[in-house]
Amino acid sequence: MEQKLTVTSAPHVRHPDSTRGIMVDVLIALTPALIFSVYLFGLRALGLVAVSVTSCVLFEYLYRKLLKKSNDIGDFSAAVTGLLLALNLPVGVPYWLPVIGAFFAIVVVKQLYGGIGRNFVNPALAARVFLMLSWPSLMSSFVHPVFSPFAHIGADAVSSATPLAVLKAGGTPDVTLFELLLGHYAGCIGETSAVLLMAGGLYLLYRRVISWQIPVSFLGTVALISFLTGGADPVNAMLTQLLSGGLMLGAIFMATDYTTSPCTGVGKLIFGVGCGLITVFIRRFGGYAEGVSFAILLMNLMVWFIDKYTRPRKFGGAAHGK
Amino acid sequence: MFLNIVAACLSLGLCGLALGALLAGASRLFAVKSDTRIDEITAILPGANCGGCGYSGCQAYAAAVVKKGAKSSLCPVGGDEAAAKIAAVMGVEPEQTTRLCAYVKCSGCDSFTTKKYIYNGLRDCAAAMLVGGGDKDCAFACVGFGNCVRQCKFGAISLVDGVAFVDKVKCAACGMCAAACPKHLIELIPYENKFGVSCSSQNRGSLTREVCEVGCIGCRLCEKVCEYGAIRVSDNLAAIDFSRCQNCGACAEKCPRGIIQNLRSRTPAIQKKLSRPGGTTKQPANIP
Amino acid sequence: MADTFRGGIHPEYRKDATSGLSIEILPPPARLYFPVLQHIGAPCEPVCKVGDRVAVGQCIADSDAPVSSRIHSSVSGRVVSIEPHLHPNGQRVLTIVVENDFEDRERFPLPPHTDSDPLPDARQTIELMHAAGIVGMGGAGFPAHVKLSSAAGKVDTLLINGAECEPYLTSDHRLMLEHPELIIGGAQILRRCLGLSRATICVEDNKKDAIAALHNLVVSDHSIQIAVLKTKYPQGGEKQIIKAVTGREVPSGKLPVDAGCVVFNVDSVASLCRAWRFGQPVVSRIVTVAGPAIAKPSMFSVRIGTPFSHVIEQAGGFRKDPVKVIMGGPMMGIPQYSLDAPVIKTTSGILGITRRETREADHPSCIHCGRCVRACPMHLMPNYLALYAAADRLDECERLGIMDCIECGSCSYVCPGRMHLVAQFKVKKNLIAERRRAGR
Amino acid sequence: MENKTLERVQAASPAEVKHPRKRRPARGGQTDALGSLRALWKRSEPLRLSCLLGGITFVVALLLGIVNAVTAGPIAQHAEQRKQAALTEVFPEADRFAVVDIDLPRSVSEIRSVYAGDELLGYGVSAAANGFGGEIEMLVSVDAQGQVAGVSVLKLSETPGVGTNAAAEQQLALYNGKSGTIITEKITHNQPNEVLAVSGATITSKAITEGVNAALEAVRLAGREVS
Amino acid sequence: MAEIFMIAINAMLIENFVLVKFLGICPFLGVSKKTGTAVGMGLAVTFTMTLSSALTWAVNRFILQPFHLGYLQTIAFILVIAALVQFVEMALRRLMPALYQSLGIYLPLITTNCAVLGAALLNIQRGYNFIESVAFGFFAALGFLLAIVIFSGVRERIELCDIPRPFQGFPIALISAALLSLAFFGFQGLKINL
Amino acid sequence: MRTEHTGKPGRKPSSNAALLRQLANGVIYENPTLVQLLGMCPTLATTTSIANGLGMGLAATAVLICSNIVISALRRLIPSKIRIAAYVVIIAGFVTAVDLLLQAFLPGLSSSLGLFIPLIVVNCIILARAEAFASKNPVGKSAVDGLAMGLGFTLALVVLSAVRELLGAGTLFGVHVFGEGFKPALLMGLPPGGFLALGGLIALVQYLMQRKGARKHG
Ligand SMILES: Cc1cc2nc3c(=O)[nH]c(=O)nc-3n(C[C@H](O)[C@H](O)[C@H](O)COP(=O)(O)O)c2cc1C
Ligand SMILES: Cc1cc2nc3c(=O)[nH]c(=O)nc-3n(C[C@H](O)[C@H](O)[C@H](O)COP(=O)(O)O)c2cc1C
Ligand SMILES: Cc1cc2nc3c(=O)[nH]c(=O)nc-3n(C[C@H](O)[C@H](O)[C@H](O)COP(=O)(O)O)c2cc1C
Ligand SMILES: Cc1cc2nc3c(=O)[nH]c(=O)nc-3n(C[C@H](O)[C@H](O)[C@H](O)CO)c2cc1C
Ligand code: SF4
Ligand code: SF4
Ligand code: SF4
Ligand code: SF4
Ligand code: FES
Repeated sequence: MEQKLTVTSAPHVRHPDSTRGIMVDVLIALTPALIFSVYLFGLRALGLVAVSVTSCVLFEYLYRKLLKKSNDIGDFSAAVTGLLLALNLPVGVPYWLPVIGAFFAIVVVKQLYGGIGRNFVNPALAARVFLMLSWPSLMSSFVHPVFSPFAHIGADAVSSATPLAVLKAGGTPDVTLFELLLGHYAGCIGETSAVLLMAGGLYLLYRRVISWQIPVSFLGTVALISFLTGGADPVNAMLTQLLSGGLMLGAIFMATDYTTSPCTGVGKLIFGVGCGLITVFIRRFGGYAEGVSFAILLMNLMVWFIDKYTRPRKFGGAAHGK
Repeated sequence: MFLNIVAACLSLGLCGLALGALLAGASRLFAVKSDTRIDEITAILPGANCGGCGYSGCQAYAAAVVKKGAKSSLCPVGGDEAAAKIAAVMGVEPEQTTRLCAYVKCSGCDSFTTKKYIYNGLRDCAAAMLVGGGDKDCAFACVGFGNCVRQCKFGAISLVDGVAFVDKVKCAACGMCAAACPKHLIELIPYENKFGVSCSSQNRGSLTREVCEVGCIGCRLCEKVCEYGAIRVSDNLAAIDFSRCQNCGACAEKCPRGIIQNLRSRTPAIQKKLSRPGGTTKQPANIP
Repeated sequence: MADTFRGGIHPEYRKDATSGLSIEILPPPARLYFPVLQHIGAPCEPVCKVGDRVAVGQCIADSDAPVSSRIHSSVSGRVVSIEPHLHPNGQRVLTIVVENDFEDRERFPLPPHTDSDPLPDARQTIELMHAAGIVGMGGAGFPAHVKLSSAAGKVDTLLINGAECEPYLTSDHRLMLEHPELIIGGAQILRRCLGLSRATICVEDNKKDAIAALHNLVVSDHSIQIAVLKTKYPQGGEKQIIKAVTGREVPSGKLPVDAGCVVFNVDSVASLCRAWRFGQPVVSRIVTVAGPAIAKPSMFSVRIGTPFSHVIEQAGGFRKDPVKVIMGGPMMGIPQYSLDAPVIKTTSGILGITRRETREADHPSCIHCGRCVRACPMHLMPNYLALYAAADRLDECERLGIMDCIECGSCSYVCPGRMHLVAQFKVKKNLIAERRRAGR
Repeated sequence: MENKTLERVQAASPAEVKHPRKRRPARGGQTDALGSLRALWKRSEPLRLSCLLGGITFVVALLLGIVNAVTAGPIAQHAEQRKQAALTEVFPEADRFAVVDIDLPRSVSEIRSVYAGDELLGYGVSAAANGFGGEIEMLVSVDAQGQVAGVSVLKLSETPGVGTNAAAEQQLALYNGKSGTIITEKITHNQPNEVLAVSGATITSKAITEGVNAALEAVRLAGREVS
Repeated sequence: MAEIFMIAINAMLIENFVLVKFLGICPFLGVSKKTGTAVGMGLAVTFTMTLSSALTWAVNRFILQPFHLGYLQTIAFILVIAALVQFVEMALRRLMPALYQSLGIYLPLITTNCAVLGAALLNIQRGYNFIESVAFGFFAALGFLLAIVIFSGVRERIELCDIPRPFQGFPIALISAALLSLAFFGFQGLKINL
Repeated sequence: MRTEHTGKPGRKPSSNAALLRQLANGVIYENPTLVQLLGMCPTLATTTSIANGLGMGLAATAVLICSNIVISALRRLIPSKIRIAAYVVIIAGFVTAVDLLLQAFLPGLSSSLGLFIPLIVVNCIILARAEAFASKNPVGKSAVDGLAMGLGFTLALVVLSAVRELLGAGTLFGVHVFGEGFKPALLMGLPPGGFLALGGLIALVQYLMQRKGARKHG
């Protein structure tokens, strides 16, 4: 025993799960959707993801370096943010767009508040909305799937309306439910394939990275309301709503972001239902065809109160004691 | 046009008249007496809400002065000036205060002490003390995780090489650091005083020598050399009686460990450290 | 269905290394160290002088304070010094050092009894515990006679805690397996003393053999009941075990007595039985020596006062460099920086842990995952507590129930951000307690 | 906090101290009525306060009245000019505008008839509708046959680069010649009264159409009135 | 009814006074550090804004309009509001000291709050009738309440965060407000066709 | 409200140095927008373009100077109980006058500033200066204070609007400064952009002040 012993307060052993492990799991869960998007939209999708992830990690590193703070880029949370940001962009956007988004997400939304775990809105989504409000035309020009990784997406790409935009305009999307499920339609890079996103979600559930409450209550609320207001063919209306737009990506990967969602079970249910209600509300009445981002951002703002008012009853405490 | 102007004047003037009457009436009807002295004193106080006065904040202290007759001189930040103003508001004689400043009674920098274990826990002095009393071999040493630093609202205290260090000039003598130190290493001493014993070790000299290059070994040389009887050694530790100390500096000169420091200069330990090439990245703020 | 409480965690138990080993009697070393503080409460005053000859079981330190516990020599020999020495808590504490003469002369303070003797009454039991220096062997070390006298007449449930939920530790397990009669004997004494018709021995369902051993002895005895609890940490916590067995919750800020319950550890109960039968005070205890750094994990019956270095040597020394040496379990045990500290009455284990298990992070940070909230057996929100604690917002901490924290470490264990949650709570609890004392 | 201090200081000083000049002894020759008024002034705070506030407001109102007298003309002229400019662009030969006094549909604020001499050329309708970023104000010119003759947007707070495209000249020109109730579609159905929405700015497009439709409605009402 | 509903949605969400229209920013930033005070401020604003909407509508309808004194709108309204606020303050202080303790301290701040005057002016600009004016005042104030309460939650949370020194205080509050405003943009272009 | 450094009684306002100091104070050290954080609404709402910001700033400056003068002149006449009401009336009078004049002679600016001209009435800066300065100081000093604070406000507005116009529209004073390829971030012209830009600007000011403070000590 040459070396000095280490001393810290109890407990002296820890669960194997670490922040880095959890983040890596999220990255793994998103991989199928990412690969599919390359098939759907070409290598440009991969390029945008690479730019986004690299700039997120770089901005995080530089910020912490500049402010002489401990550097934890090894925890991969910036990479998750970068990946999700890229998956939320249309494939036709220029390469500088994700760089600006990454700056906003990492520096303004996350690090100014002290870094991981301290931000109060979802960095990737805030950045997405930032980009959407700043460059609306870039952020709302979607291209038709090309079904080949090597297709060139340039200015001449066939532009196409997303199913939700068609719905919003009072039309009927010309994609079948099966195509919606598979993801054969125009949309953001990572949002189209509902089935692969759900597979990723199951993986996260299995790994206990996320819990069921938020996705189930979020999707359930959207499903229920669109069923009830679905008119002649409620099942079709419900499935169309569920499978199109950013709903799956949002409900499984973004509403579940730990930092910006409640940490109690009941709180998570409330959060999910709130997200669902606002999503439907905006999709139906709002100026935007899709409301998932705003719904999640708005509910992010409520997390403090949700956690406060769903605080568990203390062991041995009075009912609903504070 | 002319009529319009007349209408404007009349209608608005009448409105003003009516509202003035309303307000005047209301102010009479709803008159409430309140002691404005509290507001005045609050305005005098510096508003740092540091708690140095012993009340929960400036306003609470102001209320205490007015309602409970608390002393006018309790605010360490505002000092004499504030005390005089408060006394004026209260119509009493101002009390004299002596300016104090905080003083850390430990010089056991990382470079001068040995460690008994690797501490890898919460960066908090009290937490570090809970397991084995801190990682330095000297049981009396500054733990060096800066609980005091976090409490100081005036940015007067910083960690230099593992020991807290007070910038006398910035220190407002609020005493928050002293209250925060779980080792009770910080004391408020008269600002004008130049010498203090920068050690708290009550260990036997031999043990102190073993674990610290600079700690007080209780040799009593200072006690002997002091003409004013201002310095006493008990429990293996020298202590200065500031009411007697004349700032002659004889003790500081005599101390073989250099632990009685001229507070106007950097501590010798730190000076040594600073003089080493590339010794430290962070210098303590200078002292006039 | 095994009983349990809500919350809690399932750490890697790793009890197999020692749960199959029978208890070995460890030969005492040449010098033994008896700190005057081996319990919660006031330290004792030495009642011997340097140079005195002492015998096994002879009282060497005592105190008049209401909450304190006597200390007895565990070997015969000569007092060689009384001076501060390293205590397992990391401080230097006044310690009586006895040089062993290896004669093992005995001088027990109490008379032995046989089965035919009538069991002691309440007063006698309390005195017996006092004289034998019995403290809570479950880890806390609260003087048992004090607990018993405060419970007498106020409780309707007596629980004997054999949960032993901490990973690695198997001392209580082996005790139940090898000496069930001592536990049942002690339980009967306590039951009678408290005037109850029943005592319940509570064991986690991962100790099937111990349950069987106890069962075998109590088949026809309806006054002793065995409760099988779900294996989960901290099932052995007083409040959790009461909840699991009786469904009652000890009210916030109150003691088990307020829920009509009293809980004793199996080892404490066995010590009581030993004191009654043989007149023997607490001079040794069962210690699990385990952990990945230990060459030969062992179960020892160790004389109180034996330095850790001696115990570890007897267990084959270290297999690899330990990162940490812990007295007690890995969840609540006390870290050691030197092996000079001696075994005291509450030393249930000595563990050598390597980096693989400690899994500490350089920059802990909370990602608000909520796992700690799910884990907390007291249903607190450790993540929010930590936020407020870091900002020194003591009032908010108090409102969120920091004083109810039992410092079980479940939250820190599950935290993927590897936050030092419990350390933070301990510090703030001390500050709040100090503030409350000052306020009153 | 400062004002509180001030308040105290002022409240503490009695009125007499504050206005020592006013404390002239009542001269002989002054009537009793005046003396008692002064006494009242001194005694009654409400009176003092309300007179002061009333006085201040009176003076301010007076001054404003004068400013208004100066500015009213140019302001009215500007407003008129803007509307007329748009109208004269559509009806270059117009020389007379008259406000038609009818019950207007909700989104229409004014309708005026445009004459060249005695010939009714058409109408100018001020209409408004809610777009993406707030109210869009427009002036719709309608010829005597009830067809749109020109649409000009006066105030617009739509997203630049998106919504503003829907208010671009060539888009507005699409309304010319349409009548009845115009519909906005995203996909053309080749109807005569149809205007294709600007892609990405459907909401703005629809809002403008709504305004134009309201204007057409107002013209129908006005036409009924006139006839 | 539908009109009122649209006004409510419009005033609270689409044209949220603080986050979209930039009215009443000073109290929004000034008294939102704690949820308790934020609620107090929000209620005080709700009370005054509803009342002042009614009063100023009446002043406009019965004094300014008949005499063609539209240009005196601002001055007349602010006079009414200032007097109203001061009157309410004095009355509360005397009659309901408990309520005053919790609300009264915010009242003086309201005089210099653009939101109240803004609502009064917008009512006239948009030609709302009496009911609509009161509704607009009330719901716009509720929108203020909503925003300030949410914001207070955010600020309670960021108070526990580690903010770089130059950003401490107002800058981080403004940036948080930007994020709030970003989220509220989801309600832009809302159209409810009942 | 902050204590007034320049408002110490007994100092003669006539000397040039004092005047300069008072101006510097208003424009820099006690800048109403960036340091005292008053009058946030117009600051945020009207800074979408430099022209608007400048117009707003100058309009407010005019009102500030006039109202400071009048309130200072009347300071002994107005009893405290109707103080606020009286100040507000005086301020509102000037605001209305400015509003009418703008409408009459600068209709373009007037319509783009919209509601915010009448809202100068409740701009906290003006009432704050009335309370904190004009009501305690002689006319001359109050006028200078009005000018200083007004200029400070204008400066802040111009800087802020320059940032927002540049990023949000790619122009300065309506002139394109970047090439055709530049795609401005429209958000900077929207409310979130206003909050962001102001937050950033105040952070910059705080950073500079902290640096300065540190240098003074160091
Ligand atoms: C997680 C997620 C959230 C989204 N949220 C929104 C949203 O709030 N608003 C929006 O317009 N589009 C959102 N989108 C993008 C939409 O799914 C879709 O691409 C977009 O609405 C196209 O419609 P547009 O033409 O009206 O812009 C989101 C996408 C994802 C993956
Ligand atoms: C988190 C926690 C875990 C505990 N685990 C055990 C245990 O496994 N076995 C045990 O006997 N006591 C355990 N204790 C101690 C008990 O709470 C209780 O103090 C003890 O059973 C009382 O008996 P004693 O006084 O005889 O030790 C634990 C305490 C805490 C706070
Ligand atoms: C930042 C942003 C600003 C927008 N501004 C407008 C606008 O001013 N006017 C408008 O009609 N649509 C605007 N939209 C688009 C609407 O959200 C909606 O997608 C569109 O009106 C649907 O019509 P489309 O099918 O023609 O794309 C904007 C979208 C975004 C993301
Ligand atoms: C399940 C899960 C979901 C996450 N979702 C997001 C996300 O939507 N956006 C994002 O920026 N980061 C996300 N992260 C990464 C990380 O938690 C996030 O950057 C934190 O908000 C940083 O404080 C996610 C992490 C996990 C574990
Ligand atoms: S150094 Fe200590 S006494 Fe001095 S100001 Fe800081 S906290 Fe107060
Ligand atoms: S002086 Fe005290 S509080 Fe400060 S660092 Fe040292 S031990 Fe910690
Ligand atoms: S240590 Fe305290 S807070 Fe953490 S889980 Fe245990 S009881 Fe809960
Ligand atoms: S387990 Fe750790 S990371 Fe998760 S919420 Fe609790 S403290 Fe935060
Ligand atoms: S300027 Fe202060 S509230 Fe608007």
